[in-house]
Amino acid sequence: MSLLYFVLLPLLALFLMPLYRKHLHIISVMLNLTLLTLALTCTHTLPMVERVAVDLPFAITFVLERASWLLLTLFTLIMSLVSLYHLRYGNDKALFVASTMLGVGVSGLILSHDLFNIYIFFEISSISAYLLTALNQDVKAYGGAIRYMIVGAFASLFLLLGIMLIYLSIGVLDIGAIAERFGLIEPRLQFLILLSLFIGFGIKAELFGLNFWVADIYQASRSSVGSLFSALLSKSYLFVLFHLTYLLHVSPSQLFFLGLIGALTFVAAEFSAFKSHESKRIFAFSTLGQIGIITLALSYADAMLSAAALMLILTHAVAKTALFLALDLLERHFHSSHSTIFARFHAPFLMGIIALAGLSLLGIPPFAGFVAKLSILTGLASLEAYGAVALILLISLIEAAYLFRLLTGFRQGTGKERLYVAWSHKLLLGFMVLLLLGFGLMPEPLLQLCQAAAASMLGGNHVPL
Amino acid sequence: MFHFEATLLAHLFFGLSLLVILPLLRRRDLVLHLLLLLSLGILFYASSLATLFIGWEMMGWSSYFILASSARVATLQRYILFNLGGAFALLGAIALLYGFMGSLEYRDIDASLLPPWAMNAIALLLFVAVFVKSGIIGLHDWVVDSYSEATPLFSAILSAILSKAGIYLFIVMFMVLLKEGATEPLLFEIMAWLGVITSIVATFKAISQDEMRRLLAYSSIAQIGYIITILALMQGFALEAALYHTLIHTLIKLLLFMNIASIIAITQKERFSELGGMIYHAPVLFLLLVIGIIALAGMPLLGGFNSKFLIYTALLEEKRALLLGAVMFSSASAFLYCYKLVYGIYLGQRPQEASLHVSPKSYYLPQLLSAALLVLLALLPSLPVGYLSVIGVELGFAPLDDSNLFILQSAFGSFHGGALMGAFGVAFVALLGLLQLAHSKAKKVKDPLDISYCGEVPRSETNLHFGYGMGYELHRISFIAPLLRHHSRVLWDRLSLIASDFSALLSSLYSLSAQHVTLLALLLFTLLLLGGQ
Amino acid sequence: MLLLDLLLMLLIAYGFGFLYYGLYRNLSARVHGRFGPSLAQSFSDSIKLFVKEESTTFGWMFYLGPVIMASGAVLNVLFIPFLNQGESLQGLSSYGNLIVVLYLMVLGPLGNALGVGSSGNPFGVMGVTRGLTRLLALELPFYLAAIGVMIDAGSADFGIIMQAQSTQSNMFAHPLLFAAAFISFLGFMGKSPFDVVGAPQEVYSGPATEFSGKFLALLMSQSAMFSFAKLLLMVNLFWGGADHLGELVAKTFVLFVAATFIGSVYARFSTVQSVEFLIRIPTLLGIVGLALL
Amino acid sequence: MFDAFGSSALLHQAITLLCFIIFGVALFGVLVKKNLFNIFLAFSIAEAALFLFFIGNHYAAQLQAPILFEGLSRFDPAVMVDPLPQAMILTTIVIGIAVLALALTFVIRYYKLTGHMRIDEMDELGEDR
Repeated sequence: MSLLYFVLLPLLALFLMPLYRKHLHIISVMLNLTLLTLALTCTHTLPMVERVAVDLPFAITFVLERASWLLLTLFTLIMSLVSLYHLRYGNDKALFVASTMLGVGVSGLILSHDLFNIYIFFEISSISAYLLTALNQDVKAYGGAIRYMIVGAFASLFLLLGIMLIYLSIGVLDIGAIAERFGLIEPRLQFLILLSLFIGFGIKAELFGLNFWVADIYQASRSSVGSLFSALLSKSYLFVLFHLTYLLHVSPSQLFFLGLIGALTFVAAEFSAFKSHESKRIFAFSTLGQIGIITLALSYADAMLSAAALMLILTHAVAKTALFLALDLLERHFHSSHSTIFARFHAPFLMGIIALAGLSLLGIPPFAGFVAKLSILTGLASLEAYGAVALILLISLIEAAYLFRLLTGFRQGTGKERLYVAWSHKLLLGFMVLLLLGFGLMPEPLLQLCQAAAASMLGGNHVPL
Repeated sequence: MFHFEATLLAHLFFGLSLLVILPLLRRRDLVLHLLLLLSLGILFYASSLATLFIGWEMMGWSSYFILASSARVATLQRYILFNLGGAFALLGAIALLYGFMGSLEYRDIDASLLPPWAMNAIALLLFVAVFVKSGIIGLHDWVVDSYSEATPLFSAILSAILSKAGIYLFIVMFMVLLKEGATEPLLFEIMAWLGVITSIVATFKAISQDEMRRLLAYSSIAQIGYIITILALMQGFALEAALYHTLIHTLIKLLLFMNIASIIAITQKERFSELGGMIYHAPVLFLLLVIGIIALAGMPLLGGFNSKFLIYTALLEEKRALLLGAVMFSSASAFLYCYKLVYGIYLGQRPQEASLHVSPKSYYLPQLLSAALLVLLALLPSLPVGYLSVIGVELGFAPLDDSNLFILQSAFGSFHGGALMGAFGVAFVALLGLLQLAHSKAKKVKDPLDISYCGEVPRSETNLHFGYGMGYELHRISFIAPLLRHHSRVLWDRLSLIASDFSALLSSLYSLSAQHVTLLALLLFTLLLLGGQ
Repeated sequence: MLLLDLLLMLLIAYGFGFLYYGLYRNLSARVHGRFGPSLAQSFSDSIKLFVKEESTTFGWMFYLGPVIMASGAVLNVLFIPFLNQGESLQGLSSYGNLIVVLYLMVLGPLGNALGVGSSGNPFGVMGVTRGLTRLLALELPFYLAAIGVMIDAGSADFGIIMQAQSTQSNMFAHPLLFAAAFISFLGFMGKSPFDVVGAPQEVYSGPATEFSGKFLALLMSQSAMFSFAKLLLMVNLFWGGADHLGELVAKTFVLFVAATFIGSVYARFSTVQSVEFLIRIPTLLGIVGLALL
Repeated sequence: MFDAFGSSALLHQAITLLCFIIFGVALFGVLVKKNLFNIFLAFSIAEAALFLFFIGNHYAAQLQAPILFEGLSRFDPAVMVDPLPQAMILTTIVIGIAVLALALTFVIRYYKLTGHMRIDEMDELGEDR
């Protein structure tokens, strides 16, 4: 079992495209399910280290520990769900290429233990994200993709600058080695490096001050793509950002700054969504809000809170995917994603799915989102961060206001169209909601996984060279 | 200690109300109603704060979705936001408690470990949760609209059952879990006065309503105001009084809302101004409503007096004279809306045009059941006392004496329900007999318009039902008018306006062009570089 | 024995009620410089009305209204003890208490209001509405005074309340409370300045509008008994009750004359005025009285 | 050619200064230019400036190019320049070209659909669109 499979198998599938160009949707499902299975089989062999070395400086190191395993499993799961969702819509070459590449990119990002490799996977995932944005091939799509590229190119400039400065000052790129020697760098340069990395990852991880592009991009892309962005892309960058943060032992004041940024992200996003009438933008803002909470929680570098944040990443990813896929169904039917479409259809199952996933997103019991939120709140309270508790609770009300405004449409209005939802889609969406309900009612196993992951993330998993 | 949850309130709410109403429901909402039932179960049988909260929130959202089929969007927004606001306050309190206890299980909570500031903060947060759910004045906006816009049957559930959740929460948190906590007594003092002020203001508001269910909604707020006041005493006998009143109020509101549901089904009308004179079309409903309002007014001869009596004597025992005066004032003012309710619907002249339908027979069952229980409780006022005392005893309070079921005992006196009923019955029958046996014969008028009308004869188009506007003159009384003129809604609307302005400002950031976004990022970089050194 | 006692109480209340009614009409006439009717005028009126050939009714609720009202008055008489000691003339007071009586006092009027409402006459309801609106304010000072008395005695039981006054009656021990209660009492007795409810100059006849014949007779009789019950209540609460029947008559008479004289010289308040007055002056007295307790 | 600088430190400082001037100019272009093509071109310049900065700072006048031939059979830091930056930059250039190509494709498609390629006229996204 090699970690390289997570990168090589998708790439192989891409190279062999000409062989099965008519069955890409099926191949995509098979590929993602295979990767999910592979990820699940890794459970008992953690942590895993994989080194492909020509000579020492040229080594490519992949590491899979508890935290990255959790995310990898999540990513492959979401990829599988999304590809299963697209099964009904037949062959789509552009989607296959872009999404498979995105899978490579995000898996590589969390597996890489080498800053330059991280940069490469950063770029791969970015390029595939640009492609995904442009998938609809209309003015909105291209406009969005161009915006995205401008911001993305800017981000990669700063990431590159940071990496270059690190190599110039200590001559290593392996994360473990950097962690050991980072203290040797002159403090001012240290700060510059951290700042460059922060700008680079922060833009992609959609943190406040750097995230003003996000709503437009979600609006420009398909709803089903939105699920990938929100569940995979931003989370992988966020993970790398905090992985580095913990490894480089940043100062408490810098952690505090990150927490502040997280809180700002949360507040700004929830308030922005309050007036929005474009459902994709609303979901984008809600994603930003959750990222804000996750950032806030992770910034405390506390085992319990980090576990809670990981839990939130998981539950949010599943809930958001369900919501975006359901929205995709609506968008395909109405050719619009304005929030009024929620009042224009009648499909009890779909409405139920949207309502329940929305409740989980809001952190309302008995869904898994509640467990995550409760853990975050109790974690914050046990660190005596009562201000943060109050903030999260207060601003969650704003979140509730706009989410429930969407849901209200279900029981209101007249002249609704009956919307046909295929049984396969029902099965898929139902599975996601069951997942949320199941982990909401029996959160213990998932919480334990998250705790183990948080411990490994905070423990600073140096890989001996 | 903790099988408390499984006793009175659970039995009461499950056994009595929901099961009576459930068979009546439209099929498509059945799942949601079952969820609501389930959430109550979770709430009552919880053994940890997390489970309690799950029940609390499920109750909120399942009722929201039931409500959503009939209410306006603004009402729904208000409903869910107030409810979630309360729920999040509860969540804040739970998080705070966890910060000190490290566990959410009931058995692990020891409030004596809490420093005073934390205990007070928790108490305040819990107050918010309790007050929102109970519709304490200022936080009551959601109650009235949702009661009046729900389907008639769901109004009954909302008022009879869900409105009591706040009381349950208070008892569980303050009297069971946080009993040892060093809560500032001033907080309870404020709570007591808030409760009674709520009941006074709500009573006046109720009197000036023109819609039946809005009147009853304000009445519910007022009744729960008493319960809040009495609970704030934090005494065993007060707890029993509060629980007794909860029981009575549940019965009354079930009866009244079902009665009104019947009327709405018959006439398709909601306002007093469009109703009137129903007594001779629906005499049984009239009698049931009369039983309801007499109990609601707290008069002897029906169960409503029992709990009022316990409340008053509890306040007397604590020597809270002014508080008691205010409660009695509010209670006396309630006569006005009680009469308005019965007059506006059943008495006076019947408006011309209306066509009548038939009320579903199934609506009668809960009404008859409640009415029968109210009469039974009047006869045997101590019947539920033993049951109520169980809770108090579990919490370490002395039980009330219920050796004679006819007599309701309290430290400030007692009364004999049977004697009251008997005396009234004998007097009533004797006087009725006297009247019947009189030489004089009663002659029924042929035309209902044959009334003394300043020497004139009113015509059919003359508006003779203007009595429905009773209570309007309260607007002319200097110290009541401001209460009726001002609405806390203005405050909340302004708050939401501020939020949406802020929202517009922030969301404009998210529509910036890519260049501006990069410029901002660069600025952030520069600022941090210069400032962060 | 008890039954005999009860009948005696009713008889006393009935007799003295009509006697006082006649006296009231006489006394107020003298104050106004008129002669007034004979003492028995009201009583003979009621008998005359009762034996009339026909009385109009609007339906069964209209019929029951006066019956409920009269039952309420009877209950009031039975649940207030006439004497502060001994076994006789105690009625059913041991089965009730002050709070019960305070609420029983509203029961009758409510039953009557139902009857009035069912007649469909808007003026009747106007009177009822005025009465209820005035009641808001009327009860408040009385309740405050009653609360003071109950807290002072430590019980709501009439016997204990009267016993507690054996050294000094509440009238002198708590003059402010008494003043508050007395002003309310004027209203309860339907005296000026609080008599807007049934005033013919204001409302076309008020709550009694449609009642005629035997119904009106029943209403008159219960009104007489009810007035006596109210006097009784005041005597018991603030004047230590009565040791024997003679004392009872004397005390109620004094109270009655005072109320009549005051009522005869005051102009009438409108509904709004009476509510505002009652909430300001007597309520304030009551609150101060409670604070001094 | 750079022998005139004598020591590497001076050379590196000069290169750093020059590169950041170019970088600044490029960023200026990114932020100010309205034509989409110019903007992406500016990004390329900025990248190039970074490449120069990185490679230039690893250049040492006395050392050889890290190419294995004529007796050089292994990487020896004492003899040759650190080879890693060069490998990195090569990779980065490839990525940069790929991104640029993609960007220009999008710009062309966008131009075909809307008839303009000015960033200040892009208004297809936002509330109520």
